[in-house]
Amino acid sequence: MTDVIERSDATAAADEAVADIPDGATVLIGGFGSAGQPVELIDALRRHGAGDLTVVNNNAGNGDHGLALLLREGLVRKMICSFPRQSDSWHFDELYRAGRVELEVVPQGTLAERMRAAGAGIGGFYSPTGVGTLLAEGKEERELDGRRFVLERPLSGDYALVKAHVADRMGNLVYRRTARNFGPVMATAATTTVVQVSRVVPTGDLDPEAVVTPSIYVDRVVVL
Amino acid sequence: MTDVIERSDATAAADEAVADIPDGATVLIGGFGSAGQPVELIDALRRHGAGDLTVVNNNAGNGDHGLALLLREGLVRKMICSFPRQSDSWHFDELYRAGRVELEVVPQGTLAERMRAAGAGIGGFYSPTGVGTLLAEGKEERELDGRRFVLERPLSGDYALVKAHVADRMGNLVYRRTARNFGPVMATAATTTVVQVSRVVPTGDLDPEAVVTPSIYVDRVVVL
Amino acid sequence: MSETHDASLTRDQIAARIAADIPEGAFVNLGIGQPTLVADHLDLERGVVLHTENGMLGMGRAATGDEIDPDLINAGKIPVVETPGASYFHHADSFAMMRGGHLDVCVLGAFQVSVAGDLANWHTGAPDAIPAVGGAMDLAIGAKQVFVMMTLFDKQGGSKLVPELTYPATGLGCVSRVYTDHGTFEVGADGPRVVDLHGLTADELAERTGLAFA
Amino acid sequence: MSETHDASLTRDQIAARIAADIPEGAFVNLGIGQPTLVADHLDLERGVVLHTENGMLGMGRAATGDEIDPDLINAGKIPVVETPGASYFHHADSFAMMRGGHLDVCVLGAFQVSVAGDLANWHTGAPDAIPAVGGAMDLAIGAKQVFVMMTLFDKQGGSKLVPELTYPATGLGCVSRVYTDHGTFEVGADGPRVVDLHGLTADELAERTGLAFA
Repeated sequence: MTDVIERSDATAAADEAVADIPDGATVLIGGFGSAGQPVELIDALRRHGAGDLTVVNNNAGNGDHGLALLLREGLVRKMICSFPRQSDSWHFDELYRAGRVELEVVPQGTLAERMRAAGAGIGGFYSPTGVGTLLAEGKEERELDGRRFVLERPLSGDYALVKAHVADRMGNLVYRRTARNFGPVMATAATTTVVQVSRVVPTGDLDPEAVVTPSIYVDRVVVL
Repeated sequence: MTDVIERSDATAAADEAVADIPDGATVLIGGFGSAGQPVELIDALRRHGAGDLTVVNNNAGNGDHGLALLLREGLVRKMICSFPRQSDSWHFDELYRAGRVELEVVPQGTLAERMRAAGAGIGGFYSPTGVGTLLAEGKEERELDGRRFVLERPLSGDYALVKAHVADRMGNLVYRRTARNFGPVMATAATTTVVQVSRVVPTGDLDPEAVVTPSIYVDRVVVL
Repeated sequence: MSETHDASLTRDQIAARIAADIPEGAFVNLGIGQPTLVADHLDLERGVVLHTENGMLGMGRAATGDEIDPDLINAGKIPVVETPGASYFHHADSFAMMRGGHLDVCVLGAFQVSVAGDLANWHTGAPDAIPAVGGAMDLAIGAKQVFVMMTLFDKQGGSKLVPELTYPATGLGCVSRVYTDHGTFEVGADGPRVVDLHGLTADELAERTGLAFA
Repeated sequence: MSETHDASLTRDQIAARIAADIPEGAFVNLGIGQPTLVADHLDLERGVVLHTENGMLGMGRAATGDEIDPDLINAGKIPVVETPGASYFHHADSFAMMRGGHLDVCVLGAFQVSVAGDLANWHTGAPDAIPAVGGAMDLAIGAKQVFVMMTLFDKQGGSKLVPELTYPATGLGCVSRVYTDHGTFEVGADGPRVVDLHGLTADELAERTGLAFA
């Protein structure tokens, strides 16, 4: 069942939505660049102050906001991402060079598919991506029907922080354009999925044919 | 690029849509019971007369129409399905008991996931479904993180015959209610995907957020 | 620990008994056949959401008259209606939901259940039977809790709750509770435990099933 | 078999050269950076459909002014517009489309390409570099044809078309054609073949690259 958190004070609502995330949690954070990044939830997580986090996101923070600040505060023990190095990833870069954050680089499609596997109850899958490269080192390699594959394992989270566009009161979600990106996959792969939306509509107002994330994957919705 | 086949004679249009399916082809046929079953395309395939087919469908024909008639005509060498035995699957039952059709029974979710894997370039995946049962016999079994899994392999088709609701001229598709079922997955898993729809609308008329099968997966659309 | 009631339960009473154990807000799959009777006893207003394997959450009751839409059916291919907040998805997504352990409860029929929670419900083992599994194996291993609804005894009076399966398995160690006309039983690693009995004493139960219950 | 032209090509001319080889109706991914210039030379009216890894088919040109929508960006995080017939999907579906071999053509930049078609474009191998791969490995192995767009020589004059990679690989045997300022080359199992040359004779090519071309 989905809790809908509504308060006149949006900051308090965001704080409530992430208040039970413990130290050491693995947190899947949606977004590709700033599109779909749940900045207000990330800020709430930073205020909450849970540390020793493993964070999964496509990038490793940009500029001086959102995930970049979570990193700067020293709350992240490990980043799992496809593309940490960017022109404005200075907080991550500094921590990484100082040996103060671990990094697991995963090809972007493998990152998405590993989370999809976690959500779908798949124990592992053979991917052709990365075969023969540094990123396949240490992974089981196998030839199937004449093609080389590496074994990839599911990647699940204790929490997912996702930004969607509109939710209904049951927790069904629709997204906006390319802000959809990792959100629907992460929602399936976490024990507890927390979603920030622009608007909550009455149950029945979303077109059942157009729902992208069914309510079963959504634990908390907060309007921010 | 998607061909849109429109003729005043719907039978001729259906015939044209399947005219190049050769003997020995593997044909993925959508539908769960009659919902989403592309009956007119199946009838065209029967008239076309290609034989020695491997057919993938959830069932093995019902009553005296569609897939059941394709079977009765002796055009199917092998059925791959999850649930052949039904109260009205008499044509299949008779052929099977006479040893005139091969049968591969696959758990329904594994059937869907094997086609999804084929469409997604996955070489194989470990599934917990069927572990310790007759349907896991001969399959590689493996323990991962303390749970037992069997290795399942991708299942692709030379052709997919799918029923959708509306297409645009580029081949983007939407479906109707539970008639969606296997269609979107089969469309990704076949070399050539042929889709029957109720209506074709101008490109741009479908909501880009609500497209279920993007045009890249659709080779032919026929209005039936 | 167990209650004993005088009369055995009707099929409808078993369905009501199961419905009472399904928590508010649960996501539930009722398979096909008998277990679908449970729906009649669930208050869908209370927030229980029904899943059907053929690609829908928020399935409602059987459709009647003008409501019947051949594109809107349940896993048993019976026309149903849509409830507010429903959503549709394709088969790979539907079974990902099942296999991924997202459903809270699944209710299935059975030929046999073992005391360890092994389930047999897809194949009688008869050599001339045409095998057909459907979504049974996916449901058996996928839900957080698998409930079985069946009669305790077969037509010959043999117990369907057994020390070990003699029919081909659908899934191993997957059943948590068995609801029957004569009682409700927990099965699994800790062996069988009686939750309640109906029209049968504990002694009669032990004698007719040949099992030792906790 | 090859044509020789007097002058080397500008970056824009290389982009036009690539665009001319993309067939009508093709589904194309242009990666990030330089290859995105190819879009300026594609007639999207002719039915070429652009894919962007972050979940869209039917991507249009860069957005300007009021068109800019932070929720509608390309893989390089630049705001773009939507074309008629566009569709959106999530990341797992987007990369399934790539990994599954559904894209006709993908155009990527490169540090090096080997004569066997191995690609290096994600890592210089410098020990202090922070590794970052993004979607490069998925694109390298996923499209039916992978085109590389690069200068033939690096700033020190060394050939970027090499007998064997010295930089870490992105994918093995995946590149089919290399488009450079000095010529177009086929690579792969049959070794390198010259398609056309620009501002360089065949002899100069052989001398400066140290490679034997068919």
